[in-house]
Amino acid sequence: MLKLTDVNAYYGYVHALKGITLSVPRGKIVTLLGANGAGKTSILKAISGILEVRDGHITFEEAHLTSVRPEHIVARGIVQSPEGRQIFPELSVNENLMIGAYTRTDKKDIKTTLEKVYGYFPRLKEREKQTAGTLSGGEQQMLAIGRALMAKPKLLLLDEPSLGLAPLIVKDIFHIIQEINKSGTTILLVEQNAYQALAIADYGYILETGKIVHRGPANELRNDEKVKQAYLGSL
Amino acid sequence: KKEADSTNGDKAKDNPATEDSHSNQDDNKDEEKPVKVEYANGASDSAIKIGTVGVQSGPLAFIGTPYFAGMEAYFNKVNEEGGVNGRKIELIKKDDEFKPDKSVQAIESLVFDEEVFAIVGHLGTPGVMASVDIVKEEGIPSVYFGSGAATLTEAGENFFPVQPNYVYEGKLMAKYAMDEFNASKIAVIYRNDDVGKDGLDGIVDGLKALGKSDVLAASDQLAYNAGDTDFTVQVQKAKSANPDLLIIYGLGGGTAGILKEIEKVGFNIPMLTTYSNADASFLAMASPGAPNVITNLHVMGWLDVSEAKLKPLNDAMAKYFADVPVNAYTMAGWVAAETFVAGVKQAGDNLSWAGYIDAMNHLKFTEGLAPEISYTTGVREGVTQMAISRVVQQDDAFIFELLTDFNAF
Amino acid sequence: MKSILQVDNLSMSFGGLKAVDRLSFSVETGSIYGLIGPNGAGKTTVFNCISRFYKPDNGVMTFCPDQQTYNLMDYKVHEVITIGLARTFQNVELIKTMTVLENLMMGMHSQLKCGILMQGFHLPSVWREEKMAKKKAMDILDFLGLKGIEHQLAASQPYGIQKLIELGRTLIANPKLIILDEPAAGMNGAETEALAKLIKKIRDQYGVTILLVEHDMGLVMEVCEKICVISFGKKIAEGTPEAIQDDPAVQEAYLGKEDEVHA
Amino acid sequence: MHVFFQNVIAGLETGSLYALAALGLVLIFRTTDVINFAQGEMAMFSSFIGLKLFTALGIPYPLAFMGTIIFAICFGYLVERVFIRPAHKANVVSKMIVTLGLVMIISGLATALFGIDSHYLRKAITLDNFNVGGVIIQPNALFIILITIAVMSFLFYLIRKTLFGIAIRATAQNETTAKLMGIPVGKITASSWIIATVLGAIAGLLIAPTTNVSTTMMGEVHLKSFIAAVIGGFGTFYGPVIGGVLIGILDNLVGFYISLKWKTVIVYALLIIALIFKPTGLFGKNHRKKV
Amino acid sequence: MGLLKKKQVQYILIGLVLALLPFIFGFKRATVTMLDTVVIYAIAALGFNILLGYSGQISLGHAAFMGIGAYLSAFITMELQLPFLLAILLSGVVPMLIGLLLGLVALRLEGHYLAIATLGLGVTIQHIFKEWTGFTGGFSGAKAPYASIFGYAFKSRESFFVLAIAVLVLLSIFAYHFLTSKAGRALVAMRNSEHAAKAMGVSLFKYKLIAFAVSAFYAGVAGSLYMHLIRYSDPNTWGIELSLNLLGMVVIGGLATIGGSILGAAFIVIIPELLKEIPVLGEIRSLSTILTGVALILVIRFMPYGLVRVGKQIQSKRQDRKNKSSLKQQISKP
Ligand SMILES: Nc1ncnc2c1ncn2[C@@H]1O[C@H](COP(=O)(O)OP(=O)(O)OP(=O)(O)O)[C@@H](O)[C@H]1O
Ligand SMILES: Nc1ncnc2c1ncn2[C@@H]1O[C@H](COP(=O)(O)OP(=O)(O)OP(=O)(O)O)[C@@H](O)[C@H]1O
Ligand SMILES: [Mg+2]
Ligand SMILES: [Mg+2]
Repeated sequence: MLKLTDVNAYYGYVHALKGITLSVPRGKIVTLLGANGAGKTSILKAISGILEVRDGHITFEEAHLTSVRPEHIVARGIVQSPEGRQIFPELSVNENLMIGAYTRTDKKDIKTTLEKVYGYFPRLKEREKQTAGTLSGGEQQMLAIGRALMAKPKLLLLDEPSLGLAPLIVKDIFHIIQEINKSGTTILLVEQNAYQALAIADYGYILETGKIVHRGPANELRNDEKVKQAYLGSL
Repeated sequence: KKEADSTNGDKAKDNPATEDSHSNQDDNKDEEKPVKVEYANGASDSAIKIGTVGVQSGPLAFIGTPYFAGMEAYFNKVNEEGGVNGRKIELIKKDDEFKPDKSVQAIESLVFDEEVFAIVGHLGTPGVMASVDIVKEEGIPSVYFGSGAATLTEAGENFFPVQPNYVYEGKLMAKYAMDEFNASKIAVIYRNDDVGKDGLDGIVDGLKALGKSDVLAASDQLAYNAGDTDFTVQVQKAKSANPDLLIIYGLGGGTAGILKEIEKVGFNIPMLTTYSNADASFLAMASPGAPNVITNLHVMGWLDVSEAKLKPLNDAMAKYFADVPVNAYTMAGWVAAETFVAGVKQAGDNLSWAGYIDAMNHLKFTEGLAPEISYTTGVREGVTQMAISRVVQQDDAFIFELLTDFNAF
Repeated sequence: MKSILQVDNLSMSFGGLKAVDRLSFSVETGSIYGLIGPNGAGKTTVFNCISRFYKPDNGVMTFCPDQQTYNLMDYKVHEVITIGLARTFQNVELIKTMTVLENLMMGMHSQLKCGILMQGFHLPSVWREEKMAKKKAMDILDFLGLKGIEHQLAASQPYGIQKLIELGRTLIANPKLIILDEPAAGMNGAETEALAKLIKKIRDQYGVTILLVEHDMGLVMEVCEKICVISFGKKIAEGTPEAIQDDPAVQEAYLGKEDEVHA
Repeated sequence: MHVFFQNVIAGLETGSLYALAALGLVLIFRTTDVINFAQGEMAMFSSFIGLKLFTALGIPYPLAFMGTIIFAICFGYLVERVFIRPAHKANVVSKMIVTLGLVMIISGLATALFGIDSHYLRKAITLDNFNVGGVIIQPNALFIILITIAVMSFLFYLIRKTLFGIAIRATAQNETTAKLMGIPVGKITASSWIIATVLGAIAGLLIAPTTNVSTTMMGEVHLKSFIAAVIGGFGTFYGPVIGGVLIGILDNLVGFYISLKWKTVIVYALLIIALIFKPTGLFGKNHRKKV
Repeated sequence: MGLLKKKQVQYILIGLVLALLPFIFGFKRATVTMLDTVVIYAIAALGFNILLGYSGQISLGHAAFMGIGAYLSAFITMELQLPFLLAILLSGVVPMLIGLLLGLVALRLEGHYLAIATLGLGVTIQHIFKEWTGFTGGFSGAKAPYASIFGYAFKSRESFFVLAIAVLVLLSIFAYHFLTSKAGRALVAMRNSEHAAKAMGVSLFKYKLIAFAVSAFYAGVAGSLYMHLIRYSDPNTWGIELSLNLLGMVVIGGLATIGGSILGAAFIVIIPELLKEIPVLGEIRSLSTILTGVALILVIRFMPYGLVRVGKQIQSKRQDRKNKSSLKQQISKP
């Protein structure tokens, strides 16, 4: 469904992505793992069109994405919940969610999704009118995920969705991801919580300083001793 | 006193400009040749180079543009007719954006780099004030100021102000208020800046000189700020003072706004305003908003704006600057040019600075738009005679009709 | 042992919402103390009260480093660091346009004593001070294992490194108590392990007390000697990691009941 | 007493004009965080178009009014495309400098095209004044006040209640994320520039009978509209309107009862003091970033 | 050689070279006067850059501080007959004190609220210049003598240029040291994140006041120099237009750089004059205004980080291209 071929990207002098090739098959969950600064976020940024791809190309459903504008990429069905939440601090919770559904037109359908999101995160429903900037860290994270869900995307990009969430909710999050996936959404998941990510993913890639160093079915990676030692930790 | 025409080397020493080494470098050579005319900077057998400075860009360009056009139109006309004594007039124009520092630079550039013969029609009080010292030090003739600053009458022998200053006009207004309007109570709405404040000072001074200080109470001196759009307070206050004459000492836009407000509240008394508003384009702008009360309006005038007198100006403007309005500023520029040229004619071939200044000291110019322009040694009053016109309706249009003779205070 | 921080009856509400509700706890000098609880429980709010960003509605907060006793309410935000209390932020707050080194030197701000004019004229005392600050910053970078990136922009560092820089910035200020808001967020398992070691090392080597908020139970259980659990602004449990882990109330509100936290 | 009311009514009218001018300013600020210094100049340019349509081409006033609005739509779009969008990566202060450059370009163009004269333009409503117990009320003034309220309500609805409005606010807060959510940031910005330009044109046409149409017609109004926006607060649309009206009325009352010479100083001083007590304007909410 | 690496030595050398230019090239007098004003505005812009570029606080009323400096200098030298050196010092100090007041306002107001409030304040002070005729001479303006130090009067434009450059170099060195030590870091921290700054012990109260005070000092000194160059001051000079020009100078030149302030001042003063000098343009009405506007916009468009950073910008562009070509090679190899 999504293919990256030999993608290179820079931040000024920093060569952040060095020839990334990966693919996300339709209907699957694919996870990207790697240390801090490995380039996971940069891959998502490149897919969404906010990081310029200098070389190589990205295709989505056989169509080129490189040099398509970010808002058109969303319109094609790729949405992300960005790193660092990036909610709109001065909008209310509800308005933030409505923005998530910006590209959709069917009012009734939007309403159903909204109910669903509120179902996943009852806390958001409680705080419907609260200014998003005053939410607690975890609440903002829920909002960021919920906002992405509102778009009802074909491909959902999640950048560290469990960041700052309490253990109880983390568990929920992974359930929710699976549930969304079952309802037909393909998912590209970036996570630090590697065990859990690999537990729900079909396929995994491991990055190191801008390059893919391991790839394989999730359960294989999970049991790979080298991978375990270097990235998963023992805690 | 006609020796002035045959200036020799010695005479040129009296020229203040001699101190300035570059203007008379070839003194000695000239002395050898007997009756050779000593030219100052910028003057030659075939041309006279002069400079002017004024605002050409920014919010005040509406003053400088027609002003320069009026001046240039006159010079174009003169040049087309063969120049003055065969000398073409070259005008170098500088934009100072109405800023003193740029004005100083412009004057320096004219005096030291272009080495012009004279400054003509330097426009704008701040620029004039900032460069007065330089001009005085150099001794270069400076004819006509687009400024009503009263201090210029005492600036020095090489300065020739023409336009009546606002204080003087104010005094004359006071006199007319007594003589023509028999006013027993006056209210003044004035623009709160150099123009209006000087005008108000003049009115107060004039009334005092006439022993009539009591007709204008301090509380009836009503300021408005340049750019104001709401004149309710001023008009309400003026109305409640119940005067028999209202003097509006303001420029076009503000005056028009005040007239509209007066029209709105139906405040029907005679009004007198400054010569700055004595032009047709002011009427065109102000009359549609105040068609009823505008016929109560009288303007001061220092120029003879009868059709016959204006014809050369109108013709020249139509010919050279068809898209620039003919208004009080155009006329001012025109008069500046007229006055300078009158001085050149008077000086004949004696185009040293001393020669020109001396000629100006004997000037009595009456053919121009202004009734009479004359100077004598030590006297730099400029025009001192003004008349009142009244706005009257003629068919669908409003025009000025001369009401009095030209009088001095 | 004497407690370095004593919070009594702290309350803070936003509109109708009670974010912190009559909360009391105390942190022993030299310990590593954990504050945990569900999202929106009020942990960050407590930190903001302690570091004086918020003015609590009610309550007393006493800070007792060494022999002195300070009532925190008497101090303004920027003064708190001068009495030995430094913090990090939940959403990293580094100075983006500064280099890593300069960011660390910011932590020295209140220790540098030269006046404005002295700085403008660059008197010798100024450059001595600056040199000293630079050296200290380099030492800390070394300690954190960050040497080599000192002249890079802080903003271009990956999230995890930024968290470390922020930690370094508190360390350089010679604090007696550091409060850390989710230091492990955004780190992977291996990095979290390293962080756990680092936190202990900081406590031991620098002799500071550490109060932290964290959702990564691995880290919390590993480093904290005592833990306070809050929910809806109220304390629901306090004790050793083991006790907390087994507390049914905590399991229900926070950890989840059925299985272990991690696989 | 009727003098008092006369002053208040006039203040209300002038204040509404400030408010109208301020609303366009606030809209652009809300979308792009930029103070548009060229708002006044753009209004001036549109007014000249209105004037030309009405006087030179002899088109009936209501049609000329409509024509001006159509021009403003194109004008706003053009300005956004040619000047604002290319600078979208620059920081906010730089964008403000772009609008300063625009001031020069537009005023220069206006001078070149329309000359430096002032021109009379008729009022929108030319019915006779009525006299209520000595207080003279112009139907045109009522019209201005009504239009102001209508525009304000329209903007309020647009920004608060429509998805477009939410998108405008989202764009202002974080452009990159807005794009990530599929908001066509370019279109949103262009639309708000268009709306703001139209508002400017309306303000210009309504102010013209008071200030006359000239290259400098908006100078003071523009300044006051800034102050009105700030006093009322950028956060709402009724704030700037009340701010504008407040300035209009205060100006007259201070002028009448205290001092004409010092009224500017007094009014500004009062307003700055008010700001010190209400730092985000009288009706602004204080959104502080949570730590 | 190490000496040359020191910023203060570089500033002094550059200053020396600049100060000699008029003597070497024998510029026309009007040109030197213009350069004098460039230096004066550069001083004001430098102060303004400390405020806007470093501390992130905005003021749209800064011309008023220049005005206060100018009038004060006139008053001290003309009315009180005190020496120029004292005048220029006091012309810095008094605006500085008033700047403190503005700093207090800034403590309460943020962003555009501060911008417009200071705009209002600027208008107010300008209005006071108009009305307080006893001090300012009102619309007739104030006059001042030539600057003179220990009996030497800076009458010629060239000598004044030396004086102005000396002041500029002095203030640049001060600014450089000030900005590269603790205070500078505190200002930048405050601009980036008030929260972080506070948590690190930066008193916003203190540093906002400092930022306003220092920038007002620079503005006042610039005003004083203006007064002794032009020797005339009228209230209209110190209005919004000048304040906005200062803003333009620091943005065009480069925010948060010392050199940028100077380049920006040169740009804003010289470009319009150059455009006016092009004979064809000067004749077409207001074309120079239009082109100045276009120039402003083009600079922002193509040099978003200011004139002073153009070098770096080109360098990184080149680097970009290099990256690309080396990549191509890499890719084409296997
Ligand atoms: N805005 C930026 N400017 C310069 N360099 C950047 C920028 N953003 C990221 N980088 C660099 O690009 C590289 C990849 O960063 P990226 O954010 O993609 O990593 P990541 O794998 O998502 O890390 P993390 O786990 O910390 O989120 C890092 O070396 C980082 O320093
Ligand atoms: N300024 C505010 N206005 C309104 N509500 C607020 C404000 N600040 C915090 N809250 C609310 O108070 C509650 C406590 O917030 P706090 O940030 O302290 O939670 P937390 O325990 O740190 O949660 P997390 O683990 O998710 O960071 C939250 O529900 C939040 O929405
Ligand atoms: Mg990342
Ligand atoms: Mg928190």
